Amino acid sequence: MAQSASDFLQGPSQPGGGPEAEGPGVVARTPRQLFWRRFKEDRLALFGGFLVVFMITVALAAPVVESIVGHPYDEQYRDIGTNAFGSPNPPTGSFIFGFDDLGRDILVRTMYGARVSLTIAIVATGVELVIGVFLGILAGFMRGWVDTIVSRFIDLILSIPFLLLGIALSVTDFLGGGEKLIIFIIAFFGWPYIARIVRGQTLSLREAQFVEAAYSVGAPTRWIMFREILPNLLAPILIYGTLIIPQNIVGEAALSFLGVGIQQPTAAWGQMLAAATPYVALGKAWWFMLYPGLALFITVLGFNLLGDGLRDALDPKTGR
Amino acid sequence: MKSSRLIKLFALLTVLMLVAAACGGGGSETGDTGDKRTNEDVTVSDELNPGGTLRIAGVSDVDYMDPASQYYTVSFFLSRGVFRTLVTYPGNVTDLAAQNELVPDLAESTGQSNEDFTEWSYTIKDGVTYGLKLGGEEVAGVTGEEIVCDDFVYAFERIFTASVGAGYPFYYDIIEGAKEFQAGDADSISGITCDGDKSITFSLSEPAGDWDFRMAMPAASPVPRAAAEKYDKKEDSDYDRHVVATGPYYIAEWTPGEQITLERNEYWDAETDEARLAYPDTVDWKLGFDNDVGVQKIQDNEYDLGLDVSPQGPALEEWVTTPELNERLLQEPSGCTRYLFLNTTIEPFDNQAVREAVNLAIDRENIKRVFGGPTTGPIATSIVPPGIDGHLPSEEFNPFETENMAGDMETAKQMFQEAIGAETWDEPIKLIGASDPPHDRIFESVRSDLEELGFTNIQGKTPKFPNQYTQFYSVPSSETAVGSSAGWCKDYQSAFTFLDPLFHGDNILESGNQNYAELNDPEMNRLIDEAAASPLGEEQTAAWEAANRYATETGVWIPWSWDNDLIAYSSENITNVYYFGFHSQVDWVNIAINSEQ
Amino acid sequence: MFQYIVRRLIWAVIMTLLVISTVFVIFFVLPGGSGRNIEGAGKCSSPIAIMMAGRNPRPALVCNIVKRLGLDKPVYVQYGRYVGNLLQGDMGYSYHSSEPVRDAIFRRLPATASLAIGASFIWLVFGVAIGIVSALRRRSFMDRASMFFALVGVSLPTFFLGLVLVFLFDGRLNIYNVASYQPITSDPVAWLKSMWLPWIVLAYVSMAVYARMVRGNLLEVMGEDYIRTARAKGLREKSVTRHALRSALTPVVTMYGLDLGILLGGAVITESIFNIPGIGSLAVDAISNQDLPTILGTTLFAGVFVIIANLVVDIAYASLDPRVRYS
Amino acid sequence: MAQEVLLEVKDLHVHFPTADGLVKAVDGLNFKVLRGETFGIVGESGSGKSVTNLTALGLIKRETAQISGEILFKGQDLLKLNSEELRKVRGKELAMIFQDPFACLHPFYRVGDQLVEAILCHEKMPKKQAAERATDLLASVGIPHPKERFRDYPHQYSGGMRQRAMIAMALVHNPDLLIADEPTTALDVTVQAQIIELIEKVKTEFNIGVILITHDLGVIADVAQRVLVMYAGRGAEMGTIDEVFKSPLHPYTWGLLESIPRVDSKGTRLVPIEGSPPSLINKPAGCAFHPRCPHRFEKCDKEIPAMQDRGGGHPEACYLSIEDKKRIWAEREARRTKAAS
Repeated sequence: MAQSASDFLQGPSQPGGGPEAEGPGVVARTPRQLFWRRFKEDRLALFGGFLVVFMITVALAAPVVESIVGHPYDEQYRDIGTNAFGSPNPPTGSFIFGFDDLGRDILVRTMYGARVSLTIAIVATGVELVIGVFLGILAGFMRGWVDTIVSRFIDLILSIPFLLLGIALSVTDFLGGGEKLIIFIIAFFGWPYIARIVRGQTLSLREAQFVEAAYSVGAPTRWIMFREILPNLLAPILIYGTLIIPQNIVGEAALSFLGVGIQQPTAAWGQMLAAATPYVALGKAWWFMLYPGLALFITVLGFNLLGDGLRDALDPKTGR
Repeated sequence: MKSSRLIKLFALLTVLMLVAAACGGGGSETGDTGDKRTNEDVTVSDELNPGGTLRIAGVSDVDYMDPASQYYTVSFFLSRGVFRTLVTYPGNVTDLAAQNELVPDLAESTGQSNEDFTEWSYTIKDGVTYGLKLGGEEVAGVTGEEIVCDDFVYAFERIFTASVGAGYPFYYDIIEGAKEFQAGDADSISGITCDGDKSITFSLSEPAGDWDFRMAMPAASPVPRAAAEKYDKKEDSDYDRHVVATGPYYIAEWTPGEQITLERNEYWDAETDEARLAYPDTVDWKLGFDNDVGVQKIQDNEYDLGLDVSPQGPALEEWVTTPELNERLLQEPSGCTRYLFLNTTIEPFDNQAVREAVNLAIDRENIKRVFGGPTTGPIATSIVPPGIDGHLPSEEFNPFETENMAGDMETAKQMFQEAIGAETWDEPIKLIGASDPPHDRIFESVRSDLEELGFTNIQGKTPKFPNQYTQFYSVPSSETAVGSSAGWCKDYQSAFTFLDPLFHGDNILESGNQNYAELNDPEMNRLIDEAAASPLGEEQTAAWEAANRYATETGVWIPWSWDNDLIAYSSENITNVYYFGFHSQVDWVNIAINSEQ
Repeated sequence: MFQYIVRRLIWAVIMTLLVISTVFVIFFVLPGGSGRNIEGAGKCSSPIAIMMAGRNPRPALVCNIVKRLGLDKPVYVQYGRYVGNLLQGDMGYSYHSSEPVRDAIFRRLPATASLAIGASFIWLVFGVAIGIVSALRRRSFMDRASMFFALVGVSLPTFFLGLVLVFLFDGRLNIYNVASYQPITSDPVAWLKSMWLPWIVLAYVSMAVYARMVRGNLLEVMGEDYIRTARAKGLREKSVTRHALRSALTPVVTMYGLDLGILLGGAVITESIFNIPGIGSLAVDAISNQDLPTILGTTLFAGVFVIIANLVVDIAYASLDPRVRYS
Repeated sequence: MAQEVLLEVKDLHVHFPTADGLVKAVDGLNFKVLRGETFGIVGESGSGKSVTNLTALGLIKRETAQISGEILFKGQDLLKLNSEELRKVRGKELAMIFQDPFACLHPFYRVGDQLVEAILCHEKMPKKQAAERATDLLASVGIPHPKERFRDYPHQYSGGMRQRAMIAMALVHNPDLLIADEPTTALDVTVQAQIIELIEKVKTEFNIGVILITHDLGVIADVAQRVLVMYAGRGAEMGTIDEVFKSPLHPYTWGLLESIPRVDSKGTRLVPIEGSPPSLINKPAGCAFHPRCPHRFEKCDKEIPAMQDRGGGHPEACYLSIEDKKRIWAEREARRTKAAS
């Protein structure tokens, strides 16, 4: 954990001026160097980064492993996959993660599940960031009726129960259903969080001197918004971007768990967990539930650690 | 926080979970169903002590309380104890064949018919009266009054009144004058005549050897004009909420979708009813259960009987492989066939060779296994299920035989490619299944077989059960090419109830159609009409067998299961539990509650 | 103060209307919405009516239902009729069980309420306690262990945690039964025995969030000048902590109010795993049965709870933090 | 003037171990404060002036900081006291007020209640009586309508008002020594004067000692009797106002004096001190100021110059001979006034 002088004082750091001199000689450092120095020290954040990279490689390596192991993700191994009652068989031989309830290889399906989760989460987060940042800056900067409308719209969406309306939407074939609809649902209910944060930041940035300076120079509002304010929002955008991704991953998994997310035969973690549910209460087929669940947990933990690390490195105000 | 310590801690957590999990037993390999419990293991008695409450766990509610509108096994189940009919199925009879020998109920004896079965007459017993209406109030001029011939006249008039929306009028439109009455050209049905209050005669426009069976259906139960007329006058009759009981129980309380409570009907005289012993005082029927939760409640003896709740998937495996539970699982052929169907009006399924190829390609053994394995009943090889005359056992007739019915993809592919003159079929075809387990897995199994066969553009949809019927299968305009979650159960023991509605060309309707394959084959229609008209006995059976053979060879169906009914009950709480063919359930009116419950 | 509340109430009404419109759009406007007729399947062929016609929907019966429910009328008429009835407290009848929606929801409210209140109590008490202890004893083992516990909590999706615990407690150890929910009125002991696990599952994730937030707030507050002044005054460490808690825990009140409000609308996933007949599972069934009035009823119910929660939280915050007067 | 010695700091060292190394915030400090005297401590930020006083008050966590030397307060070494004994002294005999009035009062409690709490901290008395006492105190520090203002919250007070409330809170138990850490920095000029005047009034009225910490030489010149100039955790020069301001003997003091605008020396050019404050971890060897000192010579970077009177009349820590000191200061003053004309 990055130490700061204030750790020792029972009060705020030395009044009148910045914290006591940093390290060997007061050498000016660019924010990026400062960020990297703090981030490098934060082992938990590095561990998070490692988990995320591991999951991305898992997603990319899915077809490779599929060919090595020789089990296509939707191939039903009917003779060895399920027992006489149709229950999935435990791991044996080259099926190291065991079978699902249709005799398919869980290792390969879990890896393909990573693809679905990561693509949907990252694309949905991207869409959320674009809408959220744009409306956030608009509301924060223009204030007046624009701000009221956007804020009230944000309150509206935040008061609608995400899962209920998500399921209702996914039963229609709006946008042709499938992945596009799932991304729309997650993004539609997600952008208000980022919009609210960006609006808050823009409200405070708006008062900053450099904005007034740009104004006095006669820069058009569009320029101020996107050339002056936006660059200063990179830190919060990066932080909350990384923190929203895990929420979206869980969101997609929740929709699949309730049977309305990604449809078969594409593999998705939530869908696999839902299929494993009947066996769980009877203490059977632990592998069917454990591996997709662990994969989901590892991915979400990775992004959370990464997000926390970024937040501490980028704005160290909050002591760890 | 040293991350190395974190990783150790994290690894420990996973190992802990694996150890706790791994020590459990895996799935059993054999799935043998050696010592299953059937009616032979049941000894019935009619001197058990009455009293107590029968607690039933169910999923779906009745479709209607009005006996005329009902057309659902769950509703027939209820009617057995609430509405009596002229003739009915015997009580306390465990032999399935013997259960088909109808006994008199409200009538003195079973139907007396002329030799060509076009006239049937009955005399109504004395001392059979109406009880309380739904909710427990008395109906002036009805409750306590004797059942008379006019009540049956009105009952059949109702069946042909639009506002009532009868469930199966096609069984009774052969009564003379019925069609005219339905069309409004006559103000009564000429074919039904009363001779005084107690004797009634039906004259039919065509012979019907199985008329008594049709009289044993709930729609044929008497309905007093005084109780129902004012409701039937409405645009959409709601007599449904005010039905008057004639059986040993009346409907004390009904919260749709949640709860039905039946109480003893004092106006019912046990002497006049040889089919129903009615041991319990009340029946507490809880609806809306999730299937697995219901099964768990029965396993824990919190509930006594599972109506449309039965062990499936992993729970079935547990019940069958655990001796104490296996003893409480009644298994009998249900007279139902589950099948895939191919719509003959949609290319390429209009081509007989393509249909035959699909019959060979589908892995019925895997569908059966995913459905729950051999316990759920044998793999079907033809249309008519066992227990119904016209049935052809697999050893005798199996036109699309493959090694343990797991499909023969090579020959199927060859036939398919010859038939369509191409490597694959790239046009889109609609495959409609259902989402509730195990139907979702059946859907996936069928989809992968069809893809392997050569269909490259399958558009799949899995609506929630039973929407696949109402929104797709029975709506021709939905252009459902292949249906993977279809099933049909006999109404009564004759093959007519199978082949006529499902294979006869005349029965293809614009909506509410049951002939999903929309097969309109003149030879098929001729065979069905001929069998229907043939007299009961050897001749009729041979005719139905021929029709069954022909229907199977058309390949429009890929039957994959002759279902066993799996009735889970609490042997600790109830006895005298035997399988009752007519309802594909147990005969609840003759169940007794153990005293120490 | 009164003027502020009136403004908030007016806004609540507008929000309710907007929520209704969203559901109507999904049902009647979007392609594939089940309020609309199936393309090319004739006049009265809306899936809702077909479904209600039971096992063999004859055209006459289906059209009859379409007329009775007014499904053939233009959308805005149906919208007007629904809102009109709503004003008199009538939420319409369920298409699936033709029972008043209001009764169905209130019958299931105790289950959702017991789940929501029980779980929120646990995560509030434990979350805040862990947050405080780990903030006061920073860098101690307790701090690192609880923060790891919190990190895992934030990253564990409820349904995976639920499945693992059900597997261990019900599947293997048989000390919990997933099918054992009993309302508190009928059998409090069985109720408790059926609720402790769903409480833990639902509470664990939020407990982690609260612990991290309280810890962060407390650390930040401990660094404030007025805490140093309190020490300089010669206050005992106990009362100095009390000072810090007073300002660190205020945001927790608002967060708790909002979370509880959202939860009272039904915890869809936990209710489905533990078979608790709450509003959440009622809503999910309603959606798969395309039961429009019940969907509207449950969504509105959830939305109203959130709006009420917002209002209560704002008022509570104003009374807790003197700087925030009713602007 | 044989006044009583209130506070005596002997060879005080306060070091903080950090990931980057040992921060030697206070590195051998010695000074005395007498009753009835305003003792000024001056220095750039990061010179250790606040840490010294916070250590005295026990506001530095002893477990993590390395503290050595003695801080005698009325003969008693505060460093030897355990935290409970120290707590009894804090706020009662030794009080402190801080720089940023906006953040010094608890936002959620009424000002009056915070005062009452300070009273009840060391004296047992019924709440009503404490409330009256608090109201009188508010009046004594010049807050109008004290009864109403008693019930107000801090955000309803202006900056100056709040600083007055802080002073009232410090005087609750008529402490013997009041430490004022940059009391006026956050206030605008007009209010500054009032606060300084109030501190003076309080000092004479209660006959207490005052330590005034600031980087504003102007304030020191007006109010303080004696002053200590600090640099990089050590004393550079100490003496009466006249000695230090009229005949400064340390190059750092010269630089300080030259970098502040003087009302009386109109038109003089300001000469900033080159370079920036040294790192407290790897301090320059010998005299810490030598890298920035234009007059350094080979001796300066060897040993740390002790703080002693080298003939200039008051103690300072610079190896230059007394003659050189006087000569160089005279030249710099001449050059400065000539450049301005």
